[in-house]
Amino acid sequence: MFIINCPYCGDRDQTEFSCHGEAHIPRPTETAQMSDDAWGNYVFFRTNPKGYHRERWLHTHGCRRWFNALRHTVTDEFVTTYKIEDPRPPLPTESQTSSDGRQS
Amino acid sequence: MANPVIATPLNEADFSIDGFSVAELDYSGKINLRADFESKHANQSLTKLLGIDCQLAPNTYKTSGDTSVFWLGPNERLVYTNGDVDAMVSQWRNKAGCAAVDVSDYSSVLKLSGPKARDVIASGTPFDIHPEVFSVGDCTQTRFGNATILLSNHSEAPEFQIQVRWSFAEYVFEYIKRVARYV
Amino acid sequence: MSQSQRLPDELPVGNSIDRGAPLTFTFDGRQYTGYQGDTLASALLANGVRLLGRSFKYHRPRGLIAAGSEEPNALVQLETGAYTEPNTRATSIELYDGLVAKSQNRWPTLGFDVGAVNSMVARFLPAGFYYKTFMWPASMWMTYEKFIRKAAGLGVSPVDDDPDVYHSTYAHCDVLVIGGGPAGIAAATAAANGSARVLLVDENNQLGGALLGTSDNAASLAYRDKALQALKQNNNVKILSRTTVTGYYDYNYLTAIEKVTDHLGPGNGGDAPRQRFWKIRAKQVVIAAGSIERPLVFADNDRPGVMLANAVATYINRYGVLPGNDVVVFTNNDSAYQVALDAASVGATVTVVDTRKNISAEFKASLQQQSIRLFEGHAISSVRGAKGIESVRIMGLSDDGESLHGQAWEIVCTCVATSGGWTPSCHMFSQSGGKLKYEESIAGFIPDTTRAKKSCPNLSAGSCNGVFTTSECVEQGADAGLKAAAAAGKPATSTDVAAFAVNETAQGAIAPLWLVPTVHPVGEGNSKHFHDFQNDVTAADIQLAAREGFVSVEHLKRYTTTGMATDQGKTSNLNALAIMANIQGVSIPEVGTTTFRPPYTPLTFGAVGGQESRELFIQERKTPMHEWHVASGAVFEDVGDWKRPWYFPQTGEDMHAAVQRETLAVRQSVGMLDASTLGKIDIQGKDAVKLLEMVYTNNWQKLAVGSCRYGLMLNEHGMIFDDGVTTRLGENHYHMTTTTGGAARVMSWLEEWLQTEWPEWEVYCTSVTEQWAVMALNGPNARALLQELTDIDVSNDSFPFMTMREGTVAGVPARIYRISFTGEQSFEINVPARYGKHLIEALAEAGKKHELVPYGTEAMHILRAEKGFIIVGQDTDGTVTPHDMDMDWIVSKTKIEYLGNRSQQRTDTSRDKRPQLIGLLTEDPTVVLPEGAHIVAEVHDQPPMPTIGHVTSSYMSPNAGRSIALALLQDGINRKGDTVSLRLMDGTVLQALVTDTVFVDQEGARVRG
Amino acid sequence: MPQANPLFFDDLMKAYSLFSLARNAMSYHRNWQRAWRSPDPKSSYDVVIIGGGGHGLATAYYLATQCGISNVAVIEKGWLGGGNTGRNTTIVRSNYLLDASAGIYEHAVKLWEGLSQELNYNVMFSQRGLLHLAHSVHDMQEIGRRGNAIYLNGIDSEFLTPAQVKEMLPIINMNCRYPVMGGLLQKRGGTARHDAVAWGYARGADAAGVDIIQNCEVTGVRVENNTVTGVETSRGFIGANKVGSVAAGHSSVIAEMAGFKLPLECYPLQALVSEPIKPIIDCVVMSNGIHVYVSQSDKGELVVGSGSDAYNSYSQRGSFDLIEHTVGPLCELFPLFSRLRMLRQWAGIVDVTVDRSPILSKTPVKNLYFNCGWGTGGFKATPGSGHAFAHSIAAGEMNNIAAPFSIDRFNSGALIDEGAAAAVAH
Ligand SMILES: Cc1cc2nc3c(=O)[nH]c(=O)nc-3n(C[C@H](O)[C@H](O)[C@H](O)COP(=O)(O)OP(=O)(O)OC[C@H]3O[C@@H](n4cnc5c(N)ncnc54)[C@H](O)[C@@H]3O)c2cc1C
Ligand SMILES: NC(=O)c1ccc[n+]([C@@H]2O[C@H](COP(=O)([O-])OP(=O)(O)OC[C@H]3O[C@@H](n4cnc5c(N)ncnc54)[C@H](O)[C@@H]3O)[C@@H](O)[C@H]2O)c1
Ligand SMILES: Cc1cc2nc3c(=O)[nH]c(=O)nc-3n(C[C@H](O)[C@H](O)[C@H](O)COP(=O)(O)O)c2cc1C
Ligand SMILES: [Zn+2]
Repeated sequence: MFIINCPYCGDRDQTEFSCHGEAHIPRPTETAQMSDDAWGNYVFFRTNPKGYHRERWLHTHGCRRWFNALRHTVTDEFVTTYKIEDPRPPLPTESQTSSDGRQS
Repeated sequence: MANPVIATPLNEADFSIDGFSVAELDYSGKINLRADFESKHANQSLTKLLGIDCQLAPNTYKTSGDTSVFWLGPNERLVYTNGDVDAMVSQWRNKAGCAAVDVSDYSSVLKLSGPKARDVIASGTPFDIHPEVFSVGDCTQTRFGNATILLSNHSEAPEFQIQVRWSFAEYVFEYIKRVARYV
Repeated sequence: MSQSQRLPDELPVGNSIDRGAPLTFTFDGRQYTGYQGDTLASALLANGVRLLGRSFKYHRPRGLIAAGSEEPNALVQLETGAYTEPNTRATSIELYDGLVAKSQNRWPTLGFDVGAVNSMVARFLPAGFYYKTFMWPASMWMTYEKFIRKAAGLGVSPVDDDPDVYHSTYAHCDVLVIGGGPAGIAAATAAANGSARVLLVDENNQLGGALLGTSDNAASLAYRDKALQALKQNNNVKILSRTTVTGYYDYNYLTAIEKVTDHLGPGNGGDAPRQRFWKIRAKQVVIAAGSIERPLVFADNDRPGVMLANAVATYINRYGVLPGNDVVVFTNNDSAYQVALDAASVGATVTVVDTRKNISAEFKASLQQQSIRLFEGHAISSVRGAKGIESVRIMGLSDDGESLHGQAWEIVCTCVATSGGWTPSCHMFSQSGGKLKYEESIAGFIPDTTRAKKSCPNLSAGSCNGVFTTSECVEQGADAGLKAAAAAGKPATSTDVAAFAVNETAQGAIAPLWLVPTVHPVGEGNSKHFHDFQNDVTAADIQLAAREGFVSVEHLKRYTTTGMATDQGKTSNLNALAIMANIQGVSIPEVGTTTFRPPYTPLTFGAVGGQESRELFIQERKTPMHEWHVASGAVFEDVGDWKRPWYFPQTGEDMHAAVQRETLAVRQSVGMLDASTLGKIDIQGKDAVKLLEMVYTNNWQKLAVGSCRYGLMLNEHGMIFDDGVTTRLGENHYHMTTTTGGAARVMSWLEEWLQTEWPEWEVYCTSVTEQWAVMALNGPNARALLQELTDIDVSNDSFPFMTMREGTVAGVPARIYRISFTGEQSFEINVPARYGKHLIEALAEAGKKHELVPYGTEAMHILRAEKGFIIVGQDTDGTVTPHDMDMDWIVSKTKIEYLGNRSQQRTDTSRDKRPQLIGLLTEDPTVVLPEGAHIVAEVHDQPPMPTIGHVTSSYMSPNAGRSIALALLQDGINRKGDTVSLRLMDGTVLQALVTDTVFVDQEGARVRG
Repeated sequence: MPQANPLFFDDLMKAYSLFSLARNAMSYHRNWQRAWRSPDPKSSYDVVIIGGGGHGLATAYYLATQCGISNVAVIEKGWLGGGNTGRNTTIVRSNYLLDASAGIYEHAVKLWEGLSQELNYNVMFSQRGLLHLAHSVHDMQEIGRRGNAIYLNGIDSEFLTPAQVKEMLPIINMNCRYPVMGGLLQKRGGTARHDAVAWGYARGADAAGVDIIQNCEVTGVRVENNTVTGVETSRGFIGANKVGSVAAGHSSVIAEMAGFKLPLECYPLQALVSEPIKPIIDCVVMSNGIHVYVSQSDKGELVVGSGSDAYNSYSQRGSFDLIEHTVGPLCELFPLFSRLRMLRQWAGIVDVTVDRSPILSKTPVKNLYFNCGWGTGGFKATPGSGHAFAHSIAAGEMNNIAAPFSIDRFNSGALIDEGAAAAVAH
């Protein structure tokens, strides 16, 4: 059960939030020109990384703001959360990663 | 024609038990406000209208007279007022870049008091309401059981208010009654 | 019955019992007495009852092994009827007057158990035997399985609903201390010295931990009392006893279960809940969970009377019960020496058998003083006694521990107290994501603090961290308490923790002996070496697993089921790993451990649910008119969480009759439907229309203020996911409606796009679903009725179809939308919810002379189907496009971008002959097609039959005067006029004509009239 | 049925039977053979299968026994069966709505029906019946449609009235929050012993010549000229003419090694068991309305599951609120379980596609095939999936059972949307 830092409200219990998947997938603008493959790629294909993941969360039971998070999908630990308009934070360097890189 | 009767979701029900009581408050006007509160212009017009500075710290509320303003989000406030909601809403709505919606009927407001109030609330919400982190003048939206609520701290006595949407009011009230017996 | 094993009052033992408060209880139908403060286990033992149960597989007689929650054997069926509870550990049941317990897994009686034949054929039932047999003939498996299932299981489930109530709650603290032994008390005391909020939790009914079971502990208990007294006076501290921390999850979220009234006996808790479930968020955790003694694995070590050494001490010191008058202490470490002394001091004849040689002179002297015989370098080679131990045979043990030699001694005994060393309780640390390391000096795993998980800050202290003297435990506890408080940002200035004085012998230098040899090679002969008592797993099973290649520790566990019983291997896991390590010739850490998972001890389901049961399970959402519906006899339908009137039967009417009447009335006079549950969203801002353009398939630029328009929403897959009418209230102001079920989804959909994709747009969405109570008036008399109540001119000219007007209705402010889901003249009256009740009462009153009829969702469904209006989620299923719904008219040809647009052009989505919505008229107009019935390409006698479509909506339509249906049919739009066949599961074949989807008022005159 | 499959178990003592059990008992079980060897990897194989779960092992088994390709290695990073195969709630059924799904799941159930004998390993396939409950008009419409579709696909399917539901499940609370309005029963559905499935296939594959290599992680996929040539592993490079990835929760990781993305994401899916009790529930019960499913294992535990956590994770642990939202419904539907106790909870990593249907497909890389996306419900498909995948790999073309499940469907739009259409998982 995570504690998630809402950039507006601060640390809150996970059950106040919902996760909305991978972040930073802008909607293409000229969709008519796109191939089926390119469009399919936008709608369905995801990086699904085993490691750091940038993802979108919603403070559902709170301020109802969407924001982004950088989280490690093996340790489930959040590196940081940031507002939608904020630039992507860099990935932590090796030395900062959690000691628990356990295999699943 | 009979005079229209104002109903609240719980018909102003109340319940008391040793060390705790809960009651639904009377109907009051409520306005949801949207604006860029960081902008001086928007904030000034609102301050004039309400007599309260709407630039609130996150998750706090302010009261002046019978008007209160609650922080709901960076660009969202909730106003409790006994004034003319229709007039206020239309006045506000015409200001560029702002939105105002009458939400007076959207929810029920419960007042919880008594020494057991904290334990009652803790039974349903994962949010820490210890006075050290949630003091008088603080408010927050959070979860109570399955319901989203607006919780505010009104007195060290203690006294809290829970605002909950109409259709969840009975659920929350029954929930409170049940746990009041267990804590 | 006398309590034959209860020690006399004069002895300084029994610190937990109150001899002045005798209690009566029943086990297997016999009455016994015990004392307040006893556990069921101690009370039975006091009465000389040693046989408490039968084992899972072989039905071997079993007695107590332990005195705490690690007990694997003594599971009983507690209480009867609705209060019954299977698999309850006798060691964790506090005795109360009138307690009733029964042994389990035996038939007909505990003493004579037919299942014990399994023991005789045990040789044919090695680990995993069921994978190798019961395969022939194949058809017999289900019969074999019945018997296997019957034989398995342990206790029986209650068959009545649980009469008890439960409470669950959240808690927050700076420092959570798990375990109230010396380390935990010291940690809490230290942490609480500043301003930290401290929560101290222990599963026992009193704090003290291992101290409670030690002899001569008055001084330490006095010290404990003083410490607790101080803690209790501190407002920042909360102490929970009878509370077990069951789970340790991410970000220091821990769960615990408190037994609030269990110890009072069934029905005696008053208003209080039976158990309370705690969901704790701690900034820092101090784990002071103690350690668990391991049994030595020797031949037939499961005989009733063979116990853990510290359990023997606990029964003596804490409960004043002597488990046996003749005690053999069998150990490979120092800690059991004190047990020997304790037993001797209360009058037992004691023999110590130590696998080690060169016992210190000091120990020897203290044994001699009590006339305790000592066998150095010896081991138990076999035992006698079936339902209870009668004697043990001991022999010399070779230096490598692999074989026995020399003279065999037979020692008469009724109790064997065994100690194979101590296993630190690392469950919580492991659950938190921490890794363990093997510590040779104690022969056990301890927390590797360098490999803790960042998001779960914790410290281990005391014997769970591998230190076994009380003073070290206290020292570590105090240190951890200080550190935790500081890390939580509430540093404590000083500690006020002095060491406890206790009479103890720590484990000392242990000589690990994981498997005690016998004269036969282990696994041969008739004796069995158990490590997992409850699941009946023996050393031979591990050998077999190794032989067959199940060498990974996880395979070992699953193949033999070791560690999978209700005790989760608390006493057995390390022994099993070590035996496997020996077989493979690798070190214990190379074998590794299995995963520790919650809960630490089994967790009552009811408690997890807490108060959120019955009426509080899932909210019943009700509209402002709900009371009126109830008073009017409505039958309700669950739509999502909402309660909606389904139909309003009049006296003598069944559902069909009521619905037909309501449906007719709407088209003949006027009906009213509570439509308050529809989602409503207020949209404002200068870019509002941009949003509508993106989320709907049609055009919104030209919608006039005061006008309404229907829209369809697609997801990015191009599939319909919601629909509704949106009205332009002002220049930049819209009122959107959604389906009842889609309300939250649509709101979130709009917000997500706005906030993440188009944050620069100025659009504000506010849910107003509950702000408005909505009554839909439908039917030819609607206008006349409404006009009576409103100041708005509702004539067709001044208030045309698809527009909105504001005014009053029945004296209250209202917005009226002239939109229709029935194809009738229709007005949807929205009033602030506080007037909902008033409105419906006023309408009902005024409606009398207009033959107003309330109708429910079922009639509404028929009415809209008569007009071919779709219901998203019924006629669509997330795989249909607007074109599939024959709704090309609502898809803009001019708009370039809107959500889901591009998906329409994909090869499969744009192909022809997809399933498309059509009407179906059965050959026989009285036959109503079952919803879900399929249209087949060809009719055969027997399936398979390829299908080409299915019925989505189907009703008897009183207005069409016949049955009608909507269906999805491949290439349906081109097939109107064809006759198709539907094949039902009972063999019936029905013919139906493919038609247009509008069955009533094709021209659409009524709705505009 | 033959006593044992003579193809692999020439020696009667190696074959499992009552006879061999008795014979071995006489020698204190000293003579049992390893269930499978533990060979060192060869430098190359005709086919390398990545992933020693049920599906991977079944694929190897059928390649060796039916497709004439026994020069096969199964590469498993941990212990075989330790993925979702070893942590699922063991529900087997084939009552799926759509034709393509019915095709593959029913293919599997038919294989299940003879699997113990085929493998000479008792996988305890228990056709005790599987009951879907309907709690609303909408649920009734859903089972109405699905029940008919299944029936017309030639698969057994029965509707139950509320009275029949109650008769079958006397302990159920018909009047729960959303009262039970009916049920859909597949009598041939049920459960199987999860571990035995992995072990049985492993033993069978091994006997047919397949090398099962445990504790060997695939760390790279070697591709030359857009054609796969083998895999890098923690034990060195292993060459292969063809590679089949059957890595479930780790499929995206393997795909990334080969340079492409998959239309799926991984979530934790949790399950829990109660303490064992005597038989109390004799069929598998699934309720979408109340959100829980439960069956009782042969050992006596209630095996309980519900929905998956909604965030990407490879952690094999989920969040506790899911457990609350599983146990609450369990007690709502079966109030008598309230006093029973939860013994253990755990999680797996499920690979979920948008349409909730699996992927059996060629990939952008030649001779590299993927079998994944089984998400929350692939245990039941193990034999059918392995069988179809083996034949497809051998032929170099997806066979007609597998063909609809190609990755291309996410570009063309030809989804097999069980999720949207039937919303029933597991
Ligand atoms: C809690 C839970 C309940 C479920 N309940 C059901 C149910 O009731 N009914 C049902 O039908 N299905 C159910 N499922 C789904 C089902 O378990 C899976 O779909 C199925 O077991 C998948 O089998 P598999 O062989 O494809 O995958 P797995 O068994 O997961 O095997 C994949 C293997 O690949 C290995 N691997 C991964 N990466 C590498 C690498 N780089 N190198 C080498 N090896 C690698 C993994 O270690 C793993 O052993 C459930 C799943 C879970 C988690
Ligand atoms: N003689 C020896 O070799 C030896 C070996 C081990 C321990 N000991 C003695 O035992 C004592 C150890 O002190 P300590 O404080 O470390 O441990 P402890 O065993 O005294 O106390 C631990 C407490 O934690 C409780 N507990 C464990 N898990 C729990 C959970 N999940 N939830 C709630 N409560 C839980 C236990 O019921 C117990 O009361 C010392 O006195 C030490 O000398 C002696
Ligand atoms: C069908 C099924 C039944 C299980 N029964 C038990 C059981 O009786 N006792 C037990 O301790 N674990 C049981 N487990 C859980 C396993 O111990 C284990 O938690 C699971 O396989 C996941 O592995 P992990 O916890 O090692 O990660 C069962 C698992 C499954 C899939
Ligand atoms: Zn927030």
